[in-house]
Amino acid sequence: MNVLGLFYYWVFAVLLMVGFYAVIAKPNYVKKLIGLSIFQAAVFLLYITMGKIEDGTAPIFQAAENVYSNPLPQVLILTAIVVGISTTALGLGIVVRIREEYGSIEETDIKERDRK
Amino acid sequence: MTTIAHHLPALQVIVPMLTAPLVMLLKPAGLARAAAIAASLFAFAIAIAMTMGVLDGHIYTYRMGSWPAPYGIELAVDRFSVLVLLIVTGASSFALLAGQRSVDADISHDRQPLFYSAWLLALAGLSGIPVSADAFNIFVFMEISSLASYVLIAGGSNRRALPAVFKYLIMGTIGATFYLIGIGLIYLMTGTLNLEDMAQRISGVEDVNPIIVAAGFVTVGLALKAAIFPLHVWLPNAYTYAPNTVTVFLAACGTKVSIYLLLRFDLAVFQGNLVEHAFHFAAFLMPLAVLGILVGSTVAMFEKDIKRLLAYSSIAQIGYILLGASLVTIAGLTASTLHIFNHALAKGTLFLAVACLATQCTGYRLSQLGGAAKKMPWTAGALVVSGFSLIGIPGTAGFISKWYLISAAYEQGSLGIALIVVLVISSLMAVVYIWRIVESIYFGEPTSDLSSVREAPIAMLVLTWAAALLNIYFGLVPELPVSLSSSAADILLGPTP
Amino acid sequence: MIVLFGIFLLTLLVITALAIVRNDSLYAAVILNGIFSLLMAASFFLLDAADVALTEAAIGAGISTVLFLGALALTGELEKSPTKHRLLGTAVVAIPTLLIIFAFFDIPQFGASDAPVHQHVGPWYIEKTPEFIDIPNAVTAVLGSFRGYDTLGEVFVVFTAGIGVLFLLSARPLARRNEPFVARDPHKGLRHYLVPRVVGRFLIPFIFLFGLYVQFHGEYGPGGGFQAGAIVAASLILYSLLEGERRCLVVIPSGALRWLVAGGALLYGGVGVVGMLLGGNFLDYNVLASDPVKGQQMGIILIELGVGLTVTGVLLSVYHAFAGRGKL
Amino acid sequence: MTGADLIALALVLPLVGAVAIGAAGKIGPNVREATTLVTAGALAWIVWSLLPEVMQGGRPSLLVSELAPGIEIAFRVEPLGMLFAALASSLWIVNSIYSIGYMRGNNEKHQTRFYIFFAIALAAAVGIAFADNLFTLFLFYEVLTLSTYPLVSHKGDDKTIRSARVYLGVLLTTSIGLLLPAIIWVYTVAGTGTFAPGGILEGKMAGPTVGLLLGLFVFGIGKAAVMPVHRWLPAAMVAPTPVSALLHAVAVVKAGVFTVIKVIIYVFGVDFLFAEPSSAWLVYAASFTIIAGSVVALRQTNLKRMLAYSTVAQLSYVVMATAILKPLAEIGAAVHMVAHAFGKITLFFAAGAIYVASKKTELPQLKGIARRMPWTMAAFTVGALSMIGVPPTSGFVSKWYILAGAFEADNYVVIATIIVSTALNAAYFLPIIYMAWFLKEDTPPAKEHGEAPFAAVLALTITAFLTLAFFFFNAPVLDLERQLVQALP
Repeated sequence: MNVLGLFYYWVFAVLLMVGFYAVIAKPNYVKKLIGLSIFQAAVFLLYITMGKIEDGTAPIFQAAENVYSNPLPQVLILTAIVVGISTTALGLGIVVRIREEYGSIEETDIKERDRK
Repeated sequence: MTTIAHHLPALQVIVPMLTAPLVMLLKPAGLARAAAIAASLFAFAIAIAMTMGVLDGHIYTYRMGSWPAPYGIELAVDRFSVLVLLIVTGASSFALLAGQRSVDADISHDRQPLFYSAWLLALAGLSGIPVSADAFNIFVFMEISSLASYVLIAGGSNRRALPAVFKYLIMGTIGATFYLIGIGLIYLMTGTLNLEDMAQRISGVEDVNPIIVAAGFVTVGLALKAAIFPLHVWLPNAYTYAPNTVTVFLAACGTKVSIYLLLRFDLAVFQGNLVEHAFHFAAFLMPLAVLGILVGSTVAMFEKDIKRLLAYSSIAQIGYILLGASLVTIAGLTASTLHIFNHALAKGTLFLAVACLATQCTGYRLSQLGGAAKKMPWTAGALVVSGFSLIGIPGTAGFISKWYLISAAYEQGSLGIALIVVLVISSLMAVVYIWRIVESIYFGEPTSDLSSVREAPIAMLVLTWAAALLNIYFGLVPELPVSLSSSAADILLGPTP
Repeated sequence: MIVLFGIFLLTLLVITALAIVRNDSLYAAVILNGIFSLLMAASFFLLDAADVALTEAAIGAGISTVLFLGALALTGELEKSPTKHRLLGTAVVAIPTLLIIFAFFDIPQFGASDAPVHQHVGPWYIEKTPEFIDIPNAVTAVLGSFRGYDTLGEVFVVFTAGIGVLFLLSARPLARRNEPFVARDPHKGLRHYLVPRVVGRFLIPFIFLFGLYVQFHGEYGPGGGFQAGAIVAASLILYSLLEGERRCLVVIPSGALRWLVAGGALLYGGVGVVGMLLGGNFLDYNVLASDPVKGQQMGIILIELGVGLTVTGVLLSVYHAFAGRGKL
Repeated sequence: MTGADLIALALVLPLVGAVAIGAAGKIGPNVREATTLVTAGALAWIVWSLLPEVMQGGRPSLLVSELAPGIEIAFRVEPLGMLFAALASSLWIVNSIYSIGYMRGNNEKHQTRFYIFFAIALAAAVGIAFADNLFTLFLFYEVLTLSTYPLVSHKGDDKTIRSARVYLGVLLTTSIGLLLPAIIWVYTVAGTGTFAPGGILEGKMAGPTVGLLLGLFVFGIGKAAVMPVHRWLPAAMVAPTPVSALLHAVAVVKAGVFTVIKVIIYVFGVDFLFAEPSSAWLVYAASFTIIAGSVVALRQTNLKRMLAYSTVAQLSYVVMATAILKPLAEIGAAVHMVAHAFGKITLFFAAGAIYVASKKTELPQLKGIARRMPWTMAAFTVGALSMIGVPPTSGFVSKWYILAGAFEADNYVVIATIIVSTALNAAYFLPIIYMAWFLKEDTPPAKEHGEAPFAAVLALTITAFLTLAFFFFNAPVLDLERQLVQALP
């Protein structure tokens, strides 16, 4: 169990890194947004991992006495997922408008076109 | 039966928030605008009512859904919160009341209900942060305010607003996510999200790695949102290309709320619990503050576009706020929170005056504003007064905070002297960049025909001057902000050992 | 067994993420992103987070993919410029990652029942939900009532995004302010393809029904307004894809969508205000009925409905905003 | 009316006047100028009516608001401030009469704006005079700087703007960069900034830091024009002459030296400073400025610039006298403020009159001008003699006291400086007088001219008369300022 636990946390760190890298280094706006969603998804994993309890079940009460995992991180992440998709949707809206005005969604092109 | 006064903290947020969906449905645009103004003024009135309450020694707490903290979400309003609330609701009301011309110029009538709806959401989000006492709830409201701000900025008529807002969106989301990671790590170690509960529980686990890392993540994430140098790169373009009214609103309070949060976390939650936290905090922020002051002022001195010039000046002014905070003394924090208030006042007024200029002038370059003062003497006058306040000329609000800042620095001995030198140099730089504006509008050669230029609409002028006079009023009678900010400093540093 | 499966899923996650970043076809990246979300959902499920898993699947894999594809249709599908700032990017990324790894040295053991999160606040919810609210799903109880204010905020985040996209995409491009709009042919759908049409028509009512089930079953099992909203919206989007956008707009015209968006948010807020008027605090459901527990249940049903309406409305509006935009 | 009411009235009246002038400007120039004169007269009357109380040892005071614990906007009339306020407000009347002649005779633009800012500047001067603490003083000090900027940049052409930029740049840089930190330093160390006879710093600091703080003050008060922060004064000469006359011979520069005296007497305390060796440099700095200013004045060919450098030198007389730190010298410093004011305003009035009548600005052009403008040049002569310190002019009185103080302190540097500078003063003023009265014009002027407009001549005659009268009737001033010294132990 411990191995798996460590694995969850390490994967969180790796995904965070991959997503963050894409946001910073990729000049394509859509790619940046995808990177951002990976970046956020990594954080979701962190929260959900910490809410898990050994031999627990989902916090939905059943007849038998059970050990339930912590519902609070799950609630927080439900909210965070929705916040994430909202940001993505708005970001995509902006990207579409940028494409209409500039004819490109590459950061490099846009910087060049603004310099003129 | 509970009284209205009991509900004030909740009403502060839900009045603008629940008006937003209504505004979206309203047609024509005038009606939407009127509803937005009404909601904003109502929120302003609530902020004033709570200010009077806290000045009487009251501390507002409110349990959402009647659940006890830390299980439910608690709202808490103290003297520091009301200071920020006053800025947020006041800036929104002034900007909305003055903004009709500017909004009409940038946004067509059929889109205005959406715009005003987003405005109210930004207002609700920005006021939701200072009233909340729950770390995750703050995140949610931070996102409401951020998303709404992106929408507002994207309303600018220049296409460059779009890449600017995209950059802001990316950096803002990174900042918020960092904050979320930090909160997660703290939650992992303490099991709570309520700020007060958190502060108590951290003291049991203060020296473990996750908490130290969490302090770092929260600080950096909020620093991104607050445009602290060198994480400020989103700010200049966002302020420059946003519609003028939006710039007035956001320049006055957008970053202030994040700074508020930064101080709350670093001083009220971590301070006193983490080993040598004050030292780390100061060592991290002070160099950034000094660099921000110097770099922001330098760029502003050479900038040709008036809005961008003022935006870079904001970066320098944010540096002042941080510099005071990084001293981690009562005097320093008083100066810092006082400057939050005074800078909001000065910068808001400056951008209001710019909005007035923009109703008549062809562009925002200093050269394009040449000679505008001849045709628009009142606008120019307000610009000068608020410029004085930004420089810190005595008799204006800006001077008071500068006075406190220098006094606070004197207490620091030789390090303080170095800081005073920085403050003095940057004040002189402020003289230079403000004077470039003054000279160009008073003595500059007009680049285009000025015969059709008239004074800005009377409603805008009245509000701009009201704001300008507030700069003077709080320069001569600064009792209110000073008493709020000195007790804010007490709150932040806790009972002095 | 579960350990192995978990490790397998996580490894796949990392591989998918790397593939997304390295791929320069944006379509492929978007589809991979959908797969990434599904894997993530499965991982959540393993971690006892059924509600989150359902949400991640519906929103991450479903709606998000649709939105990305909708946007890509308007922006082009290939990444042109090479990656820049490789070194800078790596350096900037390395710092927080190292910090996080540093943090791992002191964290409580995974799943340990004596971890702080299982000592404070969390157990209270498990313990008190039957007493105060009496519904089986503790997540719904926390979401709807104990932290109902967060959820209200969340609805308004969605609402903000919705009006934001509407606002952005109602702007006329500056370059062609004076030209008429070239909208895509609104009648065109997949109607002349027989197989998708038949299968799709068959599926849509079931998806819709499933959405309603998720909506109203949220107190007993995984689900609730967000998931339901996403599923209902998905069924309508599918309808629009098959039958053409115009027909979909006949079913729910854009004016009605606006009412849906605003109405859901207002319903939620309204429940809170009613609580206030009846003498409680904002979002206090105890006062809604004579029996506090009944009041809680009623409140949760109402606010979940509000959530569902707004989410459906916003997602459909955003979809139509993208779909109705002429390609440039 | 009580003293507090009078103080409030003295501060508000010029501001009300400014608004009234703005309104009257819409009606017509006569009404506007009548408003100015009425305001000036009323202000002088108010200020003078404070005098009896102060003469009897009263100290009327007024607390406006407390900004923070210990930081107040407050006023208190003491002998030195009384003198300064009376001087500035009285000369404003004369100067207004002169301005009418000058501005009309020159057909200047924006005359309404000119009168408005003049009134504001006067309000600021009164505020400086009556300030009870460093904070209030600084407040009005900056208002004075800013309100005179539009006056200096009045013409609005490129050259004027460049000079006005120097003016504002130097004054703001020194005040924000040096004076403000000095003031806040005092507040931090002493816990207060309220002026007190005998100073507030004794026992709170010692050693070289005292000298440093004194330096921050002396150079921070750019208006006192101690070299090297004197550059704004010649730059300000681009302003119309009435501005140079009242502001740069009386109100602004006197506000500078006034502040220096005030800080030395009421913040440091004369005895404390005298006992502190690190403050000795001030005498040398002032002496240097006197000699150097005079030498530079000697080399000028432009009349107004020469007068400006002469002002630089004369201001340092006041600073030097103060720095002797002996009672007689302090009286000398105060008296010199008055004496120099009468003489220098006369000289500027004369220079302006010459410009209005003949458009001449350079010294060599002045040959034989006395035959065309005898009244003007007679007044000029009186003013010049006062600068040199020849009896029976006001300049003699103050020099006498300063010398007496220097002997009391056995300060031979001061004595030598006074002798040398008197010689230099004679060297640059006497040739002009000689030239004007005894040489013939090289070429007849393009346009025949006589005296300047009547209002201008009237004004300069009055001030010349005052210069002479002060030699004989200086007892009230001396009485008043002895209180200053009596306050010292």
